[in-house]
Order: sequence, then structure tokens, then C-alpha cells
Amino acid sequence: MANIKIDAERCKGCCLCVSECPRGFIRMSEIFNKSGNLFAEVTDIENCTGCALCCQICPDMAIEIEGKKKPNVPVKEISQRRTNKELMTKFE
Amino acid sequence: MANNQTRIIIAGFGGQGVVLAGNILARAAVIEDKNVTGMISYGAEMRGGTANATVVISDEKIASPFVEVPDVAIIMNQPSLDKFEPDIASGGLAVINSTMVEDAGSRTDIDRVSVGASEIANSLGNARVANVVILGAFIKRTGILQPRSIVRAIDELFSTKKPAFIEINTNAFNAGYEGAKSV
Amino acid sequence: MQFKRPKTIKDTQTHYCPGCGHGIVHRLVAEVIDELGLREKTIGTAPVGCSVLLYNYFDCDIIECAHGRPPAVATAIKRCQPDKVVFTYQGDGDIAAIGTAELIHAANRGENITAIFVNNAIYGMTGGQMAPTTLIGQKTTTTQNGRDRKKQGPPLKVCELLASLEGVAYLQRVAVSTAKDVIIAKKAIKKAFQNQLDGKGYSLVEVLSMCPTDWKVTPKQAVDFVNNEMKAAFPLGVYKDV
Amino acid sequence: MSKPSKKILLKGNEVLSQAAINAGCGFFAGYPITPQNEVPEYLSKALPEAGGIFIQAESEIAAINMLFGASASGVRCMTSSSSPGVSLKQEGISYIAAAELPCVIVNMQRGGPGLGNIRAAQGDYFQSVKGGGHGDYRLIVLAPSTLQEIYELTMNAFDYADHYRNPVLILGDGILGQMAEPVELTKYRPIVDLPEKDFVLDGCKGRERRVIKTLLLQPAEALIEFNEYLKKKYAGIESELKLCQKYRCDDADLVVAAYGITARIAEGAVDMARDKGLKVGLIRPITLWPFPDEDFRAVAEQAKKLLVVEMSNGQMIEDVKLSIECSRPVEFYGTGGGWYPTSEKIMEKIESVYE
Repeated sequence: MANIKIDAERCKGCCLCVSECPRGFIRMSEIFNKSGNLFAEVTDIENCTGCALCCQICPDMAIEIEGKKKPNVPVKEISQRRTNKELMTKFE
Repeated sequence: MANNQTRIIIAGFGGQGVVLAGNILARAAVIEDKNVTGMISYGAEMRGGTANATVVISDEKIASPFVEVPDVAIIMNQPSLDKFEPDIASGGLAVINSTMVEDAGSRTDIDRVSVGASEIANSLGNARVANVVILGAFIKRTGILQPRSIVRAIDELFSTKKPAFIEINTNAFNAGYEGAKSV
Repeated sequence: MQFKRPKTIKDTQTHYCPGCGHGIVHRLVAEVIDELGLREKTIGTAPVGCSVLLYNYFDCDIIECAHGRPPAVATAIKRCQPDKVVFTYQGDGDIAAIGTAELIHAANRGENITAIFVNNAIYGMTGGQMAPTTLIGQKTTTTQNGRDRKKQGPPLKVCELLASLEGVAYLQRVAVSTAKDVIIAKKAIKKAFQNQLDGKGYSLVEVLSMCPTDWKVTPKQAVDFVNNEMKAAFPLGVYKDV
Repeated sequence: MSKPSKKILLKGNEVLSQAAINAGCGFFAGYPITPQNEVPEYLSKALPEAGGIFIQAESEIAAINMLFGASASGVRCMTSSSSPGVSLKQEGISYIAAAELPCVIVNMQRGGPGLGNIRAAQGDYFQSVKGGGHGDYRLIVLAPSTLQEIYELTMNAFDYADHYRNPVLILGDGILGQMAEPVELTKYRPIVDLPEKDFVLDGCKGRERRVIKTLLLQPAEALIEFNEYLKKKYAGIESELKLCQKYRCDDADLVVAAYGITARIAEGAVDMARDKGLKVGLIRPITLWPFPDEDFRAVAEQAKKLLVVEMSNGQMIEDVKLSIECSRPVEFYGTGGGWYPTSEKIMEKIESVYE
């Protein structure tokens, strides 16, 4: 697992991280932050590999990673279990 | 509302349609041949942040288009209420979107009317018509313009570019008109 | 793996719209400044346009310039203080319309500065008018039926234009529409700063970026527009490296 | 309900654009700047539809130089900008004034100096009426205060430009540009004699060649003579074209002087003062150059004092003092930096200076 943190108050809800996450572990909140935006949340911190692609694309510098540990489940298995595509269709 | 003049401020988040709401009100006033001025606060930021529109409606000539002390504040969210409640004229009115406002304020010398504008808009199938829902509550309470003028203004605004929006906005207005509650 | 906000970026939320690419480019420039240890010797120039406020976010010396004039201002600063690092940060209107003269002449003189050019094919701050880099057929508030090659000409290609100038040391066009592109963009920006340290001359990185608000699309659609339309009109790659 | 209104709701910038089209403007060039963007946006669509030409220039400098060419081609033409952009145009304006080419320039003023802000201001009065660019030239400067007046004065501006062969500046501000108000779009009718454009460069087929130039090196007296001529021309305009409006001035002890949006706010203050029994009036210059000095002198004969109100630190006040030759005390109330005065604040000032 990676020690990933999304700053809900910095997030403006653009969703770019949602489509960038290769494992589909990011979704948008159902409540608003103080600025009136839905914000990004990590659904499966345990299995986040810390690839930081979400950090790369985030225009608001709202995502940070502070080191990582080994994931509980092998990466290969995670990607087979849930795909980004499946999760995206849920949003559309 | 001295000198037959009503000074209105409409405030909310950018994207909540405060400018459109002001536009509808101003057009309805023109339909009734009243004098009217409309202004939006314009800024560098395009989306997000807070936005407000001011409309002055009068039977007589309007000197200043500015609204320092509104007779009516149409409030779409909590930060806007916090910001504008202190400015409302004594004996004035706050029209409140109760979905987005938890604390309706502390002034005892103003009237309040509330409507669950965002909730009603959602139930109508488009969260973005909350601005027109709240106009319904405003017109119901004040009667400063006739409902049919608002409906005609909606028609004028959308008929050329987005005719599909006429129906939902008209429904939104009616729902707000019916759903207004005194607080 | 660690990923932290760079030190050269202040801890404040930007005023940019959701999904705007400026925030990403700001971060990359700040990361490079951090990694090369330049924060205390850097002077940045702010343009006119959405990024006019960049001094609110960069924690280094910044001078705000008149519209289109950053290359001229940067030229003077660098000439007066050759041991400092000077970068310009300009949008498409600033660099490729009102400031074309300043751009071309600073580049042609081979000023030893680093230029970051954010190309989002539109005027953002004034509300979505045609930019010199607006694509053929792209609708803006001043090209309401789409840009017409016969009336407004084709989009102006800054890297291709500058490639023929002898004073130019390095030109690369990158994008920030996917994480992979962002990683490449970072390398290009780093090289553009390293060139200045090595005294190589004028280095410019053009960054294809998103403007969901004025393109009137969602952030996701904006990313698709960069990937599908902009990259076709403005091919990515190195245009000059001497 | 009363019969349907003939008026339609438009923003000031849109009213101005439509007026230009109705007056036969055939060419517009401009560069985006807030708060006048609705002008190029409106004209980019509506002007070509009306048979005109719209160009988004690469800079203000380019835009004003495009007008130089359009006007030399005999086309009614306009450019629009806001304070920092108008500063950039000054070089071109000087050339156009020197070439005696008609054109209309719009300045929807914003806060300054420098990049300032995008709120409304009246800090460009000096720039507008005292020159701005280099050399001894004058602009006719019109200052509307309602949207209906923007409509009418914009159409008139093209007439004055053609009649006097001189650039005309419409001096508005961010509020007038951005606010919406009902306007009746009346039909365009020329208000002055429009001479034949015998300066147009359209190829010298069947006539002597024409040259438009502003460099006058030889003979040595050429520029002196030209400046003598300009002096007479400007004196002629001054004798003919001074527009002014007075409100409740007849018995006024205190007369408020203001132009543009500020005059309209001041009118509210004058009414408040009258309600309290204070004899207060308003004088509003509509042409800022030529400045309606006789009207000011007439008002000063009656009034004990004048109060100038501006959205600046005090610019028009100098012309007011000059006009009345300092025969009365002139007080000042101003709001600089892109902030507007309220009727209430002006009323406070009236009460503090009223005798």
C-alpha cells in the first residue's frame, strides 16, 4: 500500500485523476467541500501501488504520496480484479 | 422598497446561474415596461468562486445601478448568506435556497422565505435550474412582477438557442412558486 | 516513492478553473527549480492572461509585465544579472499575438533565458476569444462559426516558426494531457533550465494545455481535445537542440 | 399588462456595437481586454452579417493601425478597448489625428494606473482630453451616462468624425459597458453635414494621385502651417460642438459637476438633497472636449459653490476650475482605483460643503 493523501479542500473536482488511475481506485465524493466541489477520494488505499500518475495529472497539486509499503495483493492480481474501464462506466 | 424601487441582489457559487436569474428578472421587468438595470460582478475567474448579480426594478428613472443595501437578497448558498445578510435593508427580505443554506442567519428585522431550490431542481432532473426555482419563491412572496412575465422572459431567452430548456425552466419556476415557505 | 508539492510552490489554492493545465505546468517549473536548487537565484516574469497571477503561487522573485512584453523585460534582467536564472511564462495570446515581435527578437538575439509557453488555443482570461493558436474549425467567441483558414489564417506554430532562428538553442513541444505527457514535459522543462545554466541561449518549451471553461467542455473532454485535436495540429517533439 | 415595450434589454457594450452597425460602421479591429469584450464578440458575428469587416488584431497597436488603413479607404471604422489597451493605441491615434482621418475609438475605462484592475474608473480623463499621444492634436470626446445615450452618441460619433475629419473617442467605463438596461434602438439619421471623402486612396484612376502622410520635413514651414491650420480647425469645433446637460440648476446654490456613470449616480444625490430642502443642481458635460465652459460659467453665476465628483483622484476638476476662472470655490469628491461613489456618499459630501 502507498501512503496516498488527497487534500479535499485543494481539489476542484476536475476528475482527471479518476480516469488516469490505472487501477480505478479513485472516485468522486458524494458531498461537497468548502468551495462547493465534489472531491476525489481513494477507494482502496490498501492496494494503491503508489504509481503517482494521479499526482502527475492533478492540476491542483492536491495529491501527495509519502512513501509506500508492499501491497497486500500482488499488483498483477489487482489489475485483473478491477479495471479502470469498469469503474468509469459507473460514472457515465 | 422606497420610491417604488426594488434593489435586488442574487448571490451564489459561480455556476449556480445567478447571472441567468438576474437576466430573467430584468427581461421580465422590460416586458412589464418597468425601468430596470442589471449588473453582474465580473471577475477574472471563470468558474468556481462566488458570483453575484444585482437588479434594480423601478417605476421611475433609476439613478444608480449599484445595490449597496438590497431590499431583497436571493441567496443560493451559505457563504452568500453570510456575506450579504448584514447588508439587507431593515424590513427587507432574504430568499433562501434551503438545500445549500443550513444557518438562515440571525437578523430579526428582515423577512425570510425559503425553498429547497437545489433539491427541487434535482427532482426535476436538472440541478442547474435551482436558480429559476428560487425565482419562483421570490415572485410568489413579493409579487413585484407577474409570473407570466417571468415565463415569457424564459421563453424569450431560450427560444432561439436552446428551446429544449424552456419547459424545464418553466416547470422549475412553477415548482418554486408552489414550494415557497416562510421561515 | 514520494510525491510532494514542490517547495517553490506556495501552499495556496490556485484561481485556475477545474481541469486547467496551468496548475500542472506551475508544478513542473517549480519542481525543476527545486531540483536544480535555483529558487533563490530565479526571477520569473508574469504575463497578461490567466497566469498573470502566477506570483501568487511561485515562491521566488517575479516581475509582472505588460501584455506580450515578458521577453523584453527578461532580456534586460538577464543582461544586468547574468548569474541569475530568468524564465518567461507566457500564454498563446501573450507570446504569439501581441508579443510576437518581442518573442522573435529575444529568441533571435539568443538571449540566455528559459521560456515556458502554455498553448491552450484560446484567450482564457478575457473569456474565450480566438487565439493565434486556435485550431481551424474551433469555435470561440470571436470565431462563432469556427476558425476559418481564409479569414483568420491557420494556427500559428511557434516552435516551427522559431526553429529557423540561429539564436535559438532548444525548442520542444510537449503536452500535459496525460500523466505520461506530464513526465515528458518535466524533462523538457528541466533541460530548458539546464541550458540556461550551461549558457546555451534561448530555450523554449511549448506546452499543449487544457482550457475546459473556454472550450466549453468538461475537464475529461478537454484532455481528449488535446490528445486528439491539438496534438494533430501541433505535433509533439524536439524542434531544435544544438 | 401595458402594451409591449419597444425597448430591449442589452448590455452597454452590445448597445454600442449595434449602434455602430446601424450607423454604417464597416470595419472593426480590436484586441481582447476586459471589460469591453462584448464589443468584439458581438461585432465578430454581427458586423460580417451586416456586410462589414471584423478583424481581431494581434495587438492594440496593430488594431489602431488597421483603422488608419480602413479610414484611408473611406470606410467608417471603429476600435474598442479599455484603459491599458487605449494607452497602447496612443501612437496610432496621434498619426490618425495628424492625417485627419475619421474614426471612432472606444475606451471602456478600468482601474489604473498600470494593469490596475477590471473595475470601472474615470482615470483616463486627462489622456482623453489632453492628448495622450504625442503632438498638438485633439480628440472629440463623448461621455454617455445611460445606455440609451450610448446608443445615440455612438451613432453621432461617426457623424462628427466624418464631418470634422477627426478621430472621436467615446469615453465610457466598465459599468456602462457591463450593465444592462432597456434601450430603444431608433433608426440612424445623420445629425450633421457629411462631406464627400475626397481623401480616400482608391487608386488614382482619372484623377491626381493622393498622398496621406504625417511627416512634414520640407519645406521648413510646412509643419508650422499645418499646426496653424489645426489650431483653427480645433477652434472651429470648439465653437460648434459643446454638449451639456443641466438638472435642477436654475436656483441652485451648490452645483454638482460629473460625467458618465458618475453623473447618473450624482443625480440620485441631487434628488436626495432637494428632498431635504437643499438647493442643489447637477451639470453634466456630454462632450469632454470641447469642454462646455460657457455652461459652467453660466451656472457659476448663480451658484455659490461647485462640487466635482469623479471616479478618479481629480482630473475633470481642472477643466471646471479653468472654465469658471476660479470665480467660485470648487470642492471635490473622488473615488480612485476602480471604485464607484454611491448616491449616499455624494449626499454626505453635499451636506458637508453646502452653505
